[in-house]
Amino acid sequence: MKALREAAEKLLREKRVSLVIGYEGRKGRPAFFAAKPEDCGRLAYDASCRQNLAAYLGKPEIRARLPVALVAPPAVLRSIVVMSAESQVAPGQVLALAVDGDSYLGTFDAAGAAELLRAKYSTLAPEPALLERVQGLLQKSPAERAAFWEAEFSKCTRCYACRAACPGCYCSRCIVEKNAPQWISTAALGHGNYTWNVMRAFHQSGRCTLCGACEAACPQGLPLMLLNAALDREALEEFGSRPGYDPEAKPLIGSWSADDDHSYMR
Amino acid sequence: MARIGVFICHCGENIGRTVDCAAVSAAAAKMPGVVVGVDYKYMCSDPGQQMIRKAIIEQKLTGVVVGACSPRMHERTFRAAAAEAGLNPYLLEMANLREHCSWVHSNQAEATQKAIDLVRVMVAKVRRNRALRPIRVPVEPTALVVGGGIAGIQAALDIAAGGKKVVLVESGPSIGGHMARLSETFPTLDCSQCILTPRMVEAASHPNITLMTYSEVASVEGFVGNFTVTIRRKARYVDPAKCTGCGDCFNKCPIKKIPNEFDAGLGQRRAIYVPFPQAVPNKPVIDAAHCTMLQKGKCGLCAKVCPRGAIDYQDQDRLEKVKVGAVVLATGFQLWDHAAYGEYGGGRLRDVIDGFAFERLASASGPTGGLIKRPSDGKEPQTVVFLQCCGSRDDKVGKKYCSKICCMYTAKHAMLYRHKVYEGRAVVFYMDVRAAGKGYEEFVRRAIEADGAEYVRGRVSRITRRRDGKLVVRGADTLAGRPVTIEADLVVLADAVVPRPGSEKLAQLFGVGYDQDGFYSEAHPKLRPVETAAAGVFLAGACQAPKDIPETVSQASAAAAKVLGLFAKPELEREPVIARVNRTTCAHCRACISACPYGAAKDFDIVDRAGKVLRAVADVNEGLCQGCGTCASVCRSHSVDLDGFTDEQIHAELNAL
Amino acid sequence: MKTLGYFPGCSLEGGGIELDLSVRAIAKAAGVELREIEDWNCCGASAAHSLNHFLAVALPYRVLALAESQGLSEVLAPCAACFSRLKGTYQGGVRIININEFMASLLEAGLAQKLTRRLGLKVAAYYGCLLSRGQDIVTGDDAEDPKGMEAAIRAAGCEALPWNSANECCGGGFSMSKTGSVLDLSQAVLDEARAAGADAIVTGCPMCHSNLDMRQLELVKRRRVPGALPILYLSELLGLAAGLEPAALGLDRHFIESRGLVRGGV
Amino acid sequence: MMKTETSTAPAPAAFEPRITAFVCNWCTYAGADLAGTSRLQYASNMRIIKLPCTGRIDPLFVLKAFENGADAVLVSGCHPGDCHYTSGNYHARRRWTLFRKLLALTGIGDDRLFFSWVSAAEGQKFADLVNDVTAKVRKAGPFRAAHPGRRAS
Repeated sequence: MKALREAAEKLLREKRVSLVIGYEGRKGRPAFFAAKPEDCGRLAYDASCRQNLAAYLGKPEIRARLPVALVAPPAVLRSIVVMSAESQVAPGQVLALAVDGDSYLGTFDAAGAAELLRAKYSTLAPEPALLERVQGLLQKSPAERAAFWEAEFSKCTRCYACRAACPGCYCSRCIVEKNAPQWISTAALGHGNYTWNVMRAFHQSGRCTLCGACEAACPQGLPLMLLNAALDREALEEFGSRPGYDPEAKPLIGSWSADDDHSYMR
Repeated sequence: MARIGVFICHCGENIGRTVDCAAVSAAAAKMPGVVVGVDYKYMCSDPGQQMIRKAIIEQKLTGVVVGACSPRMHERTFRAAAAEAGLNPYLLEMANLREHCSWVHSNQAEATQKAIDLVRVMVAKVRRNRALRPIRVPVEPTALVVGGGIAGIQAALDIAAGGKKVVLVESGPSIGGHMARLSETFPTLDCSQCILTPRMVEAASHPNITLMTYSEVASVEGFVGNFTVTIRRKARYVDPAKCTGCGDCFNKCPIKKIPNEFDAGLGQRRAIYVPFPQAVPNKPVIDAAHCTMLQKGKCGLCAKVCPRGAIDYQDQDRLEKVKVGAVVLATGFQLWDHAAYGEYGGGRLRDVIDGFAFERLASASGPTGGLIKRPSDGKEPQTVVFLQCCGSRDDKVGKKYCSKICCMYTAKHAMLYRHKVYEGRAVVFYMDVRAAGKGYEEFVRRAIEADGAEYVRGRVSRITRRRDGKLVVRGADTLAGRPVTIEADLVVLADAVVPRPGSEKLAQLFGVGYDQDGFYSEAHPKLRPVETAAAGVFLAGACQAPKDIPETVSQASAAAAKVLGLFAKPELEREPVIARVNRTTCAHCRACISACPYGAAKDFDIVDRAGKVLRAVADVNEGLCQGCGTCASVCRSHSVDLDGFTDEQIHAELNAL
Repeated sequence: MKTLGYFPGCSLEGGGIELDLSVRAIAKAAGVELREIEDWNCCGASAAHSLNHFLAVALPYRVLALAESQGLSEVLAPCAACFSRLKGTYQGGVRIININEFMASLLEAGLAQKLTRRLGLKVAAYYGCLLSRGQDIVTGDDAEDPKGMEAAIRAAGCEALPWNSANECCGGGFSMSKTGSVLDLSQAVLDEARAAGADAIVTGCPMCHSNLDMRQLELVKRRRVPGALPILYLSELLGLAAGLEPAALGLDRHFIESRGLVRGGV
Repeated sequence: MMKTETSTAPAPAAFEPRITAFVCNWCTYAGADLAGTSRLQYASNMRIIKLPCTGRIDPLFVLKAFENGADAVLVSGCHPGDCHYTSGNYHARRRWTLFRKLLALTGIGDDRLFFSWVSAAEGQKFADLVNDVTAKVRKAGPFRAAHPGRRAS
């Protein structure tokens, strides 16, 4: 961690960034914003850091202070690459302090992060256990699946912590807040909850880096990663989509290929 | 406050028979926002339209729903009526109570309920319609005609005569198409070359017509009024500017034995050639596949003998862009390959030929100088069997449809044969003789009565070649009810008419639809037979369906009229169905920019007075946007919306169901 | 060792016994086991369908029901008539294959390498009606221009001649009732074959064989044909090419002497 | 499970499915017109929402249809290569491939959500499609039976 702190401190001292966003050593590893070189001593990183700090890049307060640096494990690196592919991160405006486990891998911009990912993390995939749960769910009958999600979604209080935690949710006006027309009921009830959670997941398809921040952030413990993982696999199998490895990538939804599968169409 | 008028049409009995129109209008009258609900026998009739106009004015209607036929039929009519009464035409919508309801359901209760639903949906939509203004786009008054057959030539000449510029693109080395290959033409037996070649020359020399032979459409951009079409000018290896067409090159060319496509393979051409003596332009091209110089770098004779140094072995395909406002597709047809019929020799019997081969045999300019000689041994056939419907009206092996021209040209063939071989026997096997056309039936009668063609109603089951070279034709005479066997010297199969290969690809370039057989789809089978679903793209000739020359020429002139109509105004009005971006909520993820098929969605910088960029967002170019709405549906925050099909309208429609 | 259901049918126990002998022999040579359907019955060919519809359907279906119950997924019916009856309207799980398909499959499975003897004959491949017609029965071949035997004929080192009567009728079931017509039709076939320069006609149908072979005696006697033209089963031709003894293939049972075809005769 | 529900539902014969169809203006809507001009008879359970192109159809439209009580949804447009807007249907195709996976995972299966290409020339195909879809949904029973996506009635 020493190396990480030194790198962060250096960036601030050399004024290459105005802010380093990392995790604080305290219990729970909350996000920590180091604005001064001397703050960097409080930075820490370990496996318990579940928050995806790239989510801050969508927030106006942070955008106002670009350029900034992030402490970024692989999944967060991918988020940065996705955001630059979607023109949310201008070149050079965001630097990643790449970390993995307890080792610090260096400082990278989006392009560099993509290179690092392709070189060292080209095979990132959802945990087998997660995929097994997805499979298990798909084994069940439609009614059983419906019942499962009925039970889960009914817990949703619509606090939108999942959205706040997700770097993909950078829209200034989320669809759920559109009220003319209001496509998604905001009442924390059956169909509104269903539509919200399904659309939230769908809006991440081809973009989600499976960082797990949304599920970690959910106070009700909804198994949101089931949805994310299922979509991630489908996108990979059908379209070879691997978000977060190419800062020039076209959006999966918003591009097409003549030989996309349509076996299910009649 | 919405004041909607609902007008239900009985369409005579067409809707009234199965839908209780009175009940529908009564139910509509109770729908929220509806102030008028009436039904009438013929809404599209003048009194019907008057009823709508009157209500708009007297009831101060803010929107109108007409429950009648398909909007594809009469939306324009009713919107025009609304406009006359001072209502913005885009505040009128139609509920499809005929094609989608009364014609497809027989149970009155069900049909009526569905009709009420369809009307409710449209009322809900129309309450959210906004007044729209048609979009005006400038028109490039130049037409592109694809295909240099008689259809393309006629269309080009008519457009040129109307004072507009034309680019005529032909994939072969010469214009003229199939008509140039015909000997005589029915029903008058005037010589095809004699009536066609003057037109070919006129097309080539007309100041308004730019001829691009040996060229193909490579890609298409833009839209009605403003197409940019890239033409591939195939390498000719002969500089047309220098070439005088003297012919020294192809007279000297040592590669002689190449079957000439123009003569249906019966004649031969050189590796450097003009397809036929009257070709336009009368300038040779080198067939790279056969030229030893281009293949192996050996020979070079043509270059040596050319007095003008026009030969250029280094020649390459070139891409050339043309800006045009309208397009006429006239890519024509070809004959189906009868090799699929094993019973007719599977294409292996040399003396079993198709209609074009016979045309070339009968043609004075053909490989036999107009003498009927059979391919295998050059003997004059004493008995010729003509078989109609070969591959037509046969959905097992061939095509479902009737190829339309075969009855007539077969009668012509029989006639020509009998004129040339007086003692010869011409036997025609037919299913039906379809001679609908001016002077057509008389023509067939002449073939039978004056020229003694023997017509046998029935199919041929088998053609076999005997060792002595005779073709044994076995079939059935279904009128006499007995099998017949004829020992023939030559058999002519009237193969089905099918679209040119590659016509699908071309259609896709222009966004034109085509049917299961590959023929191009007209916008409406009766009322818009020369237009296509793609605005500004028109059809002429056999690329749309099998046609004879008179029909082809009329359609070509019709297409030309459509083009001239389009060019009559410097600007054209387009449906204002276009996308708009809400800049305040756009997050600039650029999904819409990536998705837009027309490059209409673009980046846009929001700047302050000082010109400093505050924020980048997406924006839509009205001129380029065609209104598919793909951008709207890829936008996660719904910051893009589509006029005419807005989020609010669709949401309301769904809530009305 | 591959196992295949086997339905000899009546003719292969009587007039068409050479077919049975040669098919079993060539199968043996190719290392394929033919398991005869236990308790099989007549397929009803030639007569049943013109007498009693129920019978015409019941007879072949019983055979196939037996095949199913005896766990035979594929059944070879060398007799063209049996094949046609069995396959007829059957939609069950058993795959019914005719002699042409069988020979083709043997060649693919390696029989081709075992055909050491190049016979060098000019052969007229004769399909008649039952090995060419019935769009959904004789699948994968063109009824009007059948080719199903040619690969096998070439594999035997012979030339498959183009000729005019490959799928003409030999007179079929009228052999007894309208012998006159059968003589006419068979003669036409023989004439065409001879005109094409054939050393022999090859067939897969016992009915055709008896009409062309047995009835040919009559034609020879009446001098309606210049000379005798050997008629072979496809299985016999391949058997000879595989170096099997003519007698083992049943060649000595033909009415028209055919043993002379093999270079050196017997 | 669906089965047991349909069988326990009161008089399943009485169940008339409500089917919402989102179709493009150029192909499927025209195909439906052709079915009409050809006087092909088909089940009256479907209600068509016309859009310019399948590219316009947002997954939210589908969810809203279900929420409002549709027992099934059909999405239909131009065959690949035939899109009036050259590629709207290609965009749609990719979207639906992913979306149907998501719906399947949450209990909306192939008996609820249907996709097809119907060209302007395929009136017969459209009629057959409507009948087939209607039959399948009859079998599947009412969607309201049990799904979080429905509007609580």
